[in-house]
Amino acid sequence: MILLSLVGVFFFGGLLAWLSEFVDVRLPRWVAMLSAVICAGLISRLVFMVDSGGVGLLGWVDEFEGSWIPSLGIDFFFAADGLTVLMLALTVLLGIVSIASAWDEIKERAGFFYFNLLWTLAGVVGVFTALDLFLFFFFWEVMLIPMYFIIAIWGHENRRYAATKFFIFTQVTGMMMLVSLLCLVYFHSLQFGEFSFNYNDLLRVDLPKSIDLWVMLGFFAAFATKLPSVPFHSWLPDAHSQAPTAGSVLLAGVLLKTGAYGLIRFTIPLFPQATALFAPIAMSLAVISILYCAKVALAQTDIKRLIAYTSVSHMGFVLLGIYAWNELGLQGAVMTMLAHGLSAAALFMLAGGLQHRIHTRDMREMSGFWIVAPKMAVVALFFSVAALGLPGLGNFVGEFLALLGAFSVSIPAAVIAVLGVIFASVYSLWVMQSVFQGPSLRQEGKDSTHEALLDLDRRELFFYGVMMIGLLWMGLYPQTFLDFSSGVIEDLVMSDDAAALYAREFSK
Amino acid sequence: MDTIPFEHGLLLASALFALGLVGVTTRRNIVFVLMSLEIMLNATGLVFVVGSSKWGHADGQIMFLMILTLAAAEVAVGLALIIQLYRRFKTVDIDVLSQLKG
Amino acid sequence: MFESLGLLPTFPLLGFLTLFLAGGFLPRRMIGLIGAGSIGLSFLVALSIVMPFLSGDSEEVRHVVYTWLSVGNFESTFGLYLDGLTVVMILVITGVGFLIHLYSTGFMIDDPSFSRFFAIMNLFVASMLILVIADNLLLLYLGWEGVGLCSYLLIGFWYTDPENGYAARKAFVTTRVGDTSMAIGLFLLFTQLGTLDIQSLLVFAQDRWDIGSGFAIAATLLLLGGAVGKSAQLPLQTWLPDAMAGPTPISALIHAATMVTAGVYLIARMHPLFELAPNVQLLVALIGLATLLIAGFTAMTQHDIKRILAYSTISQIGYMFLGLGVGAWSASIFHLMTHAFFKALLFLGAGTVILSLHHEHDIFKMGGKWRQLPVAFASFMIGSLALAAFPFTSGYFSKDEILIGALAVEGVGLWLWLGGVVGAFFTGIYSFRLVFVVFFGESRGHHDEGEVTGLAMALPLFVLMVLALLGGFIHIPVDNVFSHGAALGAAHEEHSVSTFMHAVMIVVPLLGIGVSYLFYCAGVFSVSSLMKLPLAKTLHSFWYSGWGFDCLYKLLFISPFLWLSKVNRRDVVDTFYAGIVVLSVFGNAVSVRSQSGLLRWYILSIVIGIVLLVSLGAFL
Amino acid sequence: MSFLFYAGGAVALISTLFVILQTNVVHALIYLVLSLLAVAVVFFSLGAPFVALLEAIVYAGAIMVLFLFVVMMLNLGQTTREQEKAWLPPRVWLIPVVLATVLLSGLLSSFPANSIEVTEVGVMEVSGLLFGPYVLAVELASFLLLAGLISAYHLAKSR
Repeated sequence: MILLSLVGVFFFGGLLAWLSEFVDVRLPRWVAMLSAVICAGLISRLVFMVDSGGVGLLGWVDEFEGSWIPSLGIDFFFAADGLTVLMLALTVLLGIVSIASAWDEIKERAGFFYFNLLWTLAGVVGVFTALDLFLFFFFWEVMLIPMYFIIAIWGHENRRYAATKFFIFTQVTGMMMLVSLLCLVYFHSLQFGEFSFNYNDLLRVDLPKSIDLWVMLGFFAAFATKLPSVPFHSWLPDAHSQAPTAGSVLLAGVLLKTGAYGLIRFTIPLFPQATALFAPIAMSLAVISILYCAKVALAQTDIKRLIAYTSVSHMGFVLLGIYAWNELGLQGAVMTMLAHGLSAAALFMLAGGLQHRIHTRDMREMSGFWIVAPKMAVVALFFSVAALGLPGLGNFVGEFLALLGAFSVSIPAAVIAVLGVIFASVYSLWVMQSVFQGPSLRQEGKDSTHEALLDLDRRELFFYGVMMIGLLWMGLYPQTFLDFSSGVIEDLVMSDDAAALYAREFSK
Repeated sequence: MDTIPFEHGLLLASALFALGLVGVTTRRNIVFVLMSLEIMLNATGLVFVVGSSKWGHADGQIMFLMILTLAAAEVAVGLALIIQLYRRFKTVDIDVLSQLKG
Repeated sequence: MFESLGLLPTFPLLGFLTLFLAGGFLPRRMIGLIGAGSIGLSFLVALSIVMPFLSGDSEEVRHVVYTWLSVGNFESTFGLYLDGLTVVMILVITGVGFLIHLYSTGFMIDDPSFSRFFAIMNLFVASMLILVIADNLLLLYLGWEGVGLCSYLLIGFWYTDPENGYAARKAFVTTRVGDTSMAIGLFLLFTQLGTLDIQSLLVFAQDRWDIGSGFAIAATLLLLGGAVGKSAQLPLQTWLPDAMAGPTPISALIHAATMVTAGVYLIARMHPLFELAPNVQLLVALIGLATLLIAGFTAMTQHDIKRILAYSTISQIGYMFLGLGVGAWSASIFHLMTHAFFKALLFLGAGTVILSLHHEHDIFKMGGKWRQLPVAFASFMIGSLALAAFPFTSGYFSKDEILIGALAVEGVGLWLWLGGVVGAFFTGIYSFRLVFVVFFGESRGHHDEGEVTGLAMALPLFVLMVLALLGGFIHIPVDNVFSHGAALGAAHEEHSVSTFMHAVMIVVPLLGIGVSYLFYCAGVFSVSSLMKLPLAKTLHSFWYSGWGFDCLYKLLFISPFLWLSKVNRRDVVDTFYAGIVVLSVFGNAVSVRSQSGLLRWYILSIVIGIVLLVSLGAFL
Repeated sequence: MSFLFYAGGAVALISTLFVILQTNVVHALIYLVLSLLAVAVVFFSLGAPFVALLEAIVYAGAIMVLFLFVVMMLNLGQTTREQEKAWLPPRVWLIPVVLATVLLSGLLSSFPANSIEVTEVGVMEVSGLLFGPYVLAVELASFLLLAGLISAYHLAKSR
């Protein structure tokens, strides 16, 4: 029931936020915040339910099943296990953060903005919890459309282009997934005599070898686009650089993770054989993502674009860890997702904060902000070094485990991917240098626009502080988080003959 | 009662239909176009009647009646349109009436 | 008692947190107190741990604070480990660290970012302590990267100058290259041996791998990569001279006494592994030798007082690597300790000089300062004597041990020894060149300034002077750690070292000092007349540029990399999708033209469609 | 009866050809009426007297008269004839004729060779079906006519 009410709170909260605009313009943000906080409360209940056991591939912590279209085997089937709970917690935390980041920034049509924000969150929660694949697909689309509006209405100068690009990329690959999904259901009806979209049922489907790979690729395309991985990544820099801060935070922090979640939950368990065949290609894609996007990031002058490319680079580690398909790799992928969710969200908030203050994202026009805004500089430094994978912070744990997992299946992949860490240090420090260090333009009297640069206020400091503590926690005592997903991942790795297949595949 | 080859009936209908088609595609005068359309409709009606007498059923004739009704309605609306267009553009040239293009 | 091992890094960490969160609100005196005091407390803790350790039977101690990471069969703890090697390291870090912190309270007092300085310094000491007391490689890696970060932050401490930022990034990225190699080494060790716990790892390795096995060679090479990066050895040495952009106490603490010796510590810590790969061990020796010679030559040509010291640091760490490579483990660690004493002394002395002369770095603008700057003179005199291995100073004992260890190696041993001796000759030249140019002869500027000194700055100098002079008589408790290696070395020592060689090792540095005297003090020879020879001039500029490594790397890595990132700024993948867009826009333009509004055209196209369909049905 | 069929068919084809070749609208209309009447004869020869009559009355009578009225209203005189000639150079015939020939040959090749035993299907059978199973279609047809009526009135109304 909790899962359904989570989705419900976001759905109705969104509607209420929209309506409340007509009462008072400042009301929607309070409504939005309230719904997010209620959801946080609901999730904390889920967290305790995980603690009391019941974590496993098919042993859900909490589930809800209701009939929808029985003749086609479509149900309202929501379920959560440890992995889901982690993702939900990240979603709600970043939801609150994004609402906070929009607090002063969004003045125009605020009601509709928070409506879209909450519906995006509802979609994401749905994606993380739906285990009826039709329902999953529904939420996959629900997540997309409000995000389109957020970018297209409240974005920056080139917003239409970015929003449309985002929409088309996600939509086209989403359709590919739909085709694959229907194919899967069709084969289920051939083999078991009835239609079913239920995850548990579809797990048993045995696809003919000739089409197995193609059906899997449909799912992979959708998830790899969301993740994103080279060569499906090019929507992301545009979407990120044009989206308002809250949009960037949600995109980087949460939406990208739905892709990785989809790979872990659906692609690999549903198509173990095809995945085993495909894994070398996926790992190569991951390695290319890591290096290529790190390289492209270096050449950017738009700070948000730069961070967007680094996101792609970091999500490459997630892909690498997932396709290593062992416990280390998967745990690494999950940790990277969580840590990157926080660090990238914070970096986008910082970039958004800078843009809000000085009205540019061009790093060539920034310099020496440390003197003017020391708190901001320290916060930026923290998240930059988190992004470059400093041990003791969450990103390191994730990347280390993912690489360690990858190393045990493919040494070349891991060794080349590690080079990405060097690039990460180059671009992270480059950002620090060009924005916060160097001579202060204000002191030299060259520039008057930077007069307006104010340091972080208390509200901002609070939210950055929360995220910093989160990253430190993940870096210094990651066991808290690893324990949540360990049961699920153990079962995933054990349950399939995939592991054996992998070993054979890679021994060639 | 004697026999008529089935295909001859169909041939007649097809030939009429093809003639109507030629008319529709060549003429620029909208009245001729409408007339050619009538020829084509009539040809299809003929096919139904041929079929009806082939199998000795009345259903084909019913279909012809339906086509007849359709033709009547179509002609009424079509002619009304022609009148209106002529009033507006003072021409019956369909090539002039190309405001529909995007 | 040994549970307090965890307290060691705790105090500096608390100091860091206090200064980080409240630094802006505290008065300077308080900041200095917290900053230096936390290290002092840590030193006391270290003493309290070491005393029972030394008085007891010197057994290793382990203390697991908590499990850090446990996934599947991978487990890494926040586990602390104490043995003789660690004891030396923690005493050096906290002891020398405390002295340098104390010195900094005087040195940095006028800096606007006083609290930031101490916050990062404390964080550095905490990381460094974690590095040396870690019981597993992952935790060691945490400390390893932590010190790298602090080094970055402190080199770029005066961030308004982009040059400093560049130097800081260069240092971080260069060492990161080494760190990455080390990380791969960690992966390899874990996948092969199933653990990262250092002690069990070493036992497993000795059990499972033969001497000279491929895995051992690969693993040691990768670890060596990390060590070379951190310790500024060939080929990753270029960052250290630039790192002198930071405040001078940083150079003393991080870039002379502690962090740069982390590579030496790592190899010494993993020495059983290196013994399994004799070829790699020889490579370590060769790297050390090459580095010490190259850096020695370069140091002779530099003008900047701190860069001379930086190259001398590289050179001295080269000696340590040489020692490690020849299996003289304890000699290397001994040299690490004495080097920490005399090099910290030299740097702090240089700090006094620089501060007194209003941030003057060029030694040729000083001259005859011994009267003006007596304390600095004394520190330089003593430090340089130790550095040049003047008999019975601390440096003499440690360097001697290393060179004797080199002789013990069969085959190339004599050549290694010879190289080391030549290096010692140049050490004598460049160290006293510095002393003679700065403190003797004519004054070439800055006539009026007096020495800036206070108790906080003078006291550490005096303590370090004593240590640099007498540090050679300290016996370091590492025999248990390197027991079998030491036994081997002792066996060789008996027959291979003759009195003649001892004499050579004493005389050669003195010769170097003498040559330096003739050139720079007595004026018997003159550099400028030497420079008239074209060969000498070319050599000089070649050495001055640090043997062209910077240019080489710029040509090989940096320029191609920059070019590569420039060439694809717009992300070539996107052009593919842009191509699709162009194609569909073109298709749109074409199909729009077909929508002419001409009714007959529409009819005709419908007819064509019908005809096609019918003929398909009829003829196929 | 087969004579009637072939004679009617020939007349229908020839007069239809004249319809599409004519340049004078009124002449064309007369040929069309002739064509329709010929088709009515064909219907009769096929044993469908009821639809033959309807063809003559409704099609050739009512609908064509409607055409005639409209043509008269438009008052397309001599200028229009000249224009028609100008609009119909020989080349415009080429593509339609080719297409129509292809279509015709396509249709021809698919005809089954079969013969019709002509039996009369009279008014009784037709109306029996019309008011039996097809009553809904009749209702729909009446709706269609009503709609046609209203829209024709609306469209032709002068503003």
